[in-house]
Amino acid sequence: MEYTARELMVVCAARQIRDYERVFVGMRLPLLAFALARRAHAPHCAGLFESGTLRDAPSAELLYTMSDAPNITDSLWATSTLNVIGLMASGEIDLGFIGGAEIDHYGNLNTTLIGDWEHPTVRLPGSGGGADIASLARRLAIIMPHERHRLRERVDFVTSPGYGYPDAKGPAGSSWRARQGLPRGGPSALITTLAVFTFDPATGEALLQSYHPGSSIAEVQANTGWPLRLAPDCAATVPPTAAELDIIRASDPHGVWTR
Amino acid sequence: MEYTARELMVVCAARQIRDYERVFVGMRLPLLAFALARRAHAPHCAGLFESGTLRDAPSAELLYTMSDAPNITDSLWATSTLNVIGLMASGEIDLGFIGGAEIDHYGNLNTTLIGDWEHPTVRLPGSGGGADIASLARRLAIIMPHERHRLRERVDFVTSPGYGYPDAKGPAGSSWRARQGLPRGGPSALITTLAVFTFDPATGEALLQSYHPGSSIAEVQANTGWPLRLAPDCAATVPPTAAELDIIRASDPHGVWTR
Amino acid sequence: MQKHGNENCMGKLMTMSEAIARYVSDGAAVAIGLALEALIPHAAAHEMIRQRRQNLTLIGPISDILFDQLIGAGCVAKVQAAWVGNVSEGLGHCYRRASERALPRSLITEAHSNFTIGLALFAAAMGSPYIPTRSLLGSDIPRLNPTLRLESSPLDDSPVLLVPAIQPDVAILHVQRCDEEGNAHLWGNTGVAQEAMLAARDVILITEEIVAHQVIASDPNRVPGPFFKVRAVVHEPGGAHPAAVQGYYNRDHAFYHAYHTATRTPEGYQTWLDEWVLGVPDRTAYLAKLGEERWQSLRVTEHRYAAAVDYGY
Amino acid sequence: MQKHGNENCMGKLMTMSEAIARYVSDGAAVAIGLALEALIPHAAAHEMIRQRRQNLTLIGPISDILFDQLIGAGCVAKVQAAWVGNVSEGLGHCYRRASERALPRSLITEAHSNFTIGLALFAAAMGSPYIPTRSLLGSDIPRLNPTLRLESSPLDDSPVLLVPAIQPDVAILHVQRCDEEGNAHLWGNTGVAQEAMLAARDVILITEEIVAHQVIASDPNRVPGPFFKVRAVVHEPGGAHPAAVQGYYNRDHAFYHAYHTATRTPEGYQTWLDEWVLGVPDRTAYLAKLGEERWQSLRVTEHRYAAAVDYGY
Repeated sequence: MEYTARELMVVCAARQIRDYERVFVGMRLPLLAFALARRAHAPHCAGLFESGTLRDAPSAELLYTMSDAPNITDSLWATSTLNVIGLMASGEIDLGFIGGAEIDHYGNLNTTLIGDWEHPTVRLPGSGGGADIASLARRLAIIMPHERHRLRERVDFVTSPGYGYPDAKGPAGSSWRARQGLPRGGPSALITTLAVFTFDPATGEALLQSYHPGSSIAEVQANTGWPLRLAPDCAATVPPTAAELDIIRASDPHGVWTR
Repeated sequence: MEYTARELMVVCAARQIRDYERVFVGMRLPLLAFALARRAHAPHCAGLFESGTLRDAPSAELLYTMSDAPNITDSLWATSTLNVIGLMASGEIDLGFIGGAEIDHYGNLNTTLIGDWEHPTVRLPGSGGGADIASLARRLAIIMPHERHRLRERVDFVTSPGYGYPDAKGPAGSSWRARQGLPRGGPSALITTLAVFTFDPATGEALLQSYHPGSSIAEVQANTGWPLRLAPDCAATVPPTAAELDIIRASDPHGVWTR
Repeated sequence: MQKHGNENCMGKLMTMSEAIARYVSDGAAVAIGLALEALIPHAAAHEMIRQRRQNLTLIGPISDILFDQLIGAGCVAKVQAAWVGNVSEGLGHCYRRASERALPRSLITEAHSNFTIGLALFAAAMGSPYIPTRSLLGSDIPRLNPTLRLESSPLDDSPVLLVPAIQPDVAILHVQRCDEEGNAHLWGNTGVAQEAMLAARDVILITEEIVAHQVIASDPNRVPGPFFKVRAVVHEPGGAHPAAVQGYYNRDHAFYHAYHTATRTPEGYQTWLDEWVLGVPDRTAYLAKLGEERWQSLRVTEHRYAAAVDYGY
Repeated sequence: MQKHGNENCMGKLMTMSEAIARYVSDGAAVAIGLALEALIPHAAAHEMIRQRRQNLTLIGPISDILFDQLIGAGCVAKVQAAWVGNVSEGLGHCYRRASERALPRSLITEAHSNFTIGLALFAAAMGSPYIPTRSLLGSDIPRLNPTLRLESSPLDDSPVLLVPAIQPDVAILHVQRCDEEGNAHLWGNTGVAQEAMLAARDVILITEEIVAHQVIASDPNRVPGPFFKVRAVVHEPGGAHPAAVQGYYNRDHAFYHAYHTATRTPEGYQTWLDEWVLGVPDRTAYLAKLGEERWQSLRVTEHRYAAAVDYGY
């Protein structure tokens, strides 16, 4: 059965969502993943948006931004940005999705600048709510195109903290987050156009969990800026089912985000 | 013309309100004072309530508490307690009214306890929003029955800071408030059943500004727990006008608060 | 691990007796009476008394006789409050007896102002350890309440009062209407109700009406907080009496006066408690005892409807 | 001494041109674009460009091309923001040119997250010097933004990030409706709009409709803040285009795409600016240029009205 890389990424993202979870939903692919999870294996999950919205069902129309009018219509809470991010700060949010321009071996994300801090070669838009989600959600899932210049040994700027870096006080990983004073969390999955990575909280390192059908460990390595470490059960990514693809295509009939 | 001591107190309180001012209104007499000021000399003043309400006109019915339903009906803002007290904290409120069980020579108010802190002889209800109003409003007006045991040289407990006390670092008054870190404010008037006091911000001392018709400096002194200091222009309190009394009696037709 | 909605698969709709039994345990920190003099969950407090809860910590700004009743019944070890008494009458006799003479038991008061209790709940709602304020500087309140900390601002060394976060075990809110999942509409004065709902670990909603999900979803700006924090929904019309519920009924001022008069002595309080709390099994019996005529006299007669709002696209 | 309503005896209702001329001066700190992608006061930004404002500080969470336009026009010296770009398209070309090559002028970015910019405005609204948070610990953002302070909590020595209060000189809010005194109704997503209104010294309201005082007073829970902070009321239907206004019109996604494509080069930006901003005297002319057919295609067709609410007594 035919499907696009982005459709597979939506499926992989949806698999991160467990039933009854509260999910901080971003735009584009994660939003479709929320719709898929709701209609497939997680019918009781709830979606939150930093614009100030809580939904128990995807909006009636495809969204270009989280503040689009259809996303407020029939929502279950329309409130302030502080109130919804505050829920995450107080530990109420299970999973958050974010993207980024660059990610490194330890799941640290950069959406601020490329190059020198004082004289960047590229100025990126910035954190938005990304750094908050990376700091405060119980689990973090990252979605990115898989390109060697994006998956780097070390990012130029840590906008959204992952598992940090080894330092004089100890290793990267959950212990680094604790040293910084972060209350919880850390990346649990990196979903790309070629593969899915999980992370080892003890060392903070990304582990290749699965490579997408048609790709290979060698191709993933060729497009990744750090020497791969494989998860013990590393294997090919389970492809989408026909039912999953039907739901995705119903949510994005013109393929705005998935083609 | 006949009037009660409380009716005169309402008039004295109303005279504290200038046109266009934002006033933190308490219950009972200050609420009637707000109604009087709106209808008399301050038609553009606005009233705020720590329950979370802004009004440009008194409620249609007499209130027993600020959260009574008629006080929300036709109000201009119904919000959180934090938002309205926050306005005062950020310097937006000109005048606040409070009462108290005890007040002293320097305008410090006690609504917490009488006697020993650990074993009080009387436990009073506490601050409510009083300590916030005394801390944060630009001007403070205090309304109390005039009894010698209530107007004391020094209160047992400072719930709502007035002008403090002289200490090693300097005198009472505005300078004491600045030493504490209070952003502004301090008592500008104490209105009792017998008299009106103003305050000297340089020393923090209460000054007898006027004694009510029928009373006298001697009677005020006999009922005041500190040696009186007179304002240069100390005189008899200007009595209510017939128009003022008509407005008060229209607001409290059964004399619930004024008899 | 946090609680999930799936604990509530069986449904959140339950009786007051079930809700208090399940979600208010002995020793719990309970935020209640959060919209100042309105929307006070008196029916919930009466059920706590009937179930003989012990060693509660009560959290709220100005509890208008609800705290006084629970204190008089011996349910309370500590209050974190700005004011405890009877707003239209003055002092709370039970609060006085407990504070002055440890009757029926000793009571700790952690004194706040309305602003600091709101900031403490907001801090918890934001996951912040504390919020600094300039209020109460120079007041003795921070000297009586050791949780409030006088410090210097790291920004300019000026004095600040640090108000630590307060996270209630449970917040009990009275609302006008909600659905069976705990999606609610709250209007009128809200006091610190939203801050408490967002700060608390568990939430119990007491509601005048149960409405369809779609009614709530038609106006998401009226919702105080997320359904997934709500553990129990109790349909209890009249559950706030003698407090007011905007659009439903007015405050019963005479009831507060009668309570003030009746509770001057411990014996008088016990008689009042026997009559209005221990002597009635639930709120339905309470309202029957109050009498149809009196109840009807409190109902809203001057209806004022909000202008239309379109959430369309 | 604070400003009073009496400065506005002459009335707050004025044209956009008057409002910007009076209340947005060169060098002002302006909070604008506060409800994230909705209710963005684009018409106000265009008037600031036409009046050639200089050295502005722009404050807001994610400005969705409004900041990019003002930066490209050379009006801006500093941004205090979580995100600057084009939400549905990606990067903001003018922001890149200013940050990377000081074109048309240099730009300082004080980087925030959506949470910290909200906390900074809330702190000002509460009169608090700062609010501590655990967000952004371990991020490089505090190292790029010197106003954010890493400290230890005096309560337990744990790391905290102190977010200092931000008080805008003026906050510009787009609302659905308000009266001539500045009593407004705002609904849908509010982002940080209320916090900014309460934090700012002055407030300008841009409104889709002017309504009777009584319409606003019928629903006081919908009011974002007090009328007495409002200095100017501008009746500007369509003033948020291409952003959405809940219940009035939807987001014009194609317009954002066209802006993204057109502004890749400085010359392209200038052409776009001449066509859509400098070449039109006001929003009426702008909407005429947009065309009736396109404008109508954005209007709300699926109406969804809020359930009735009674504020009676």
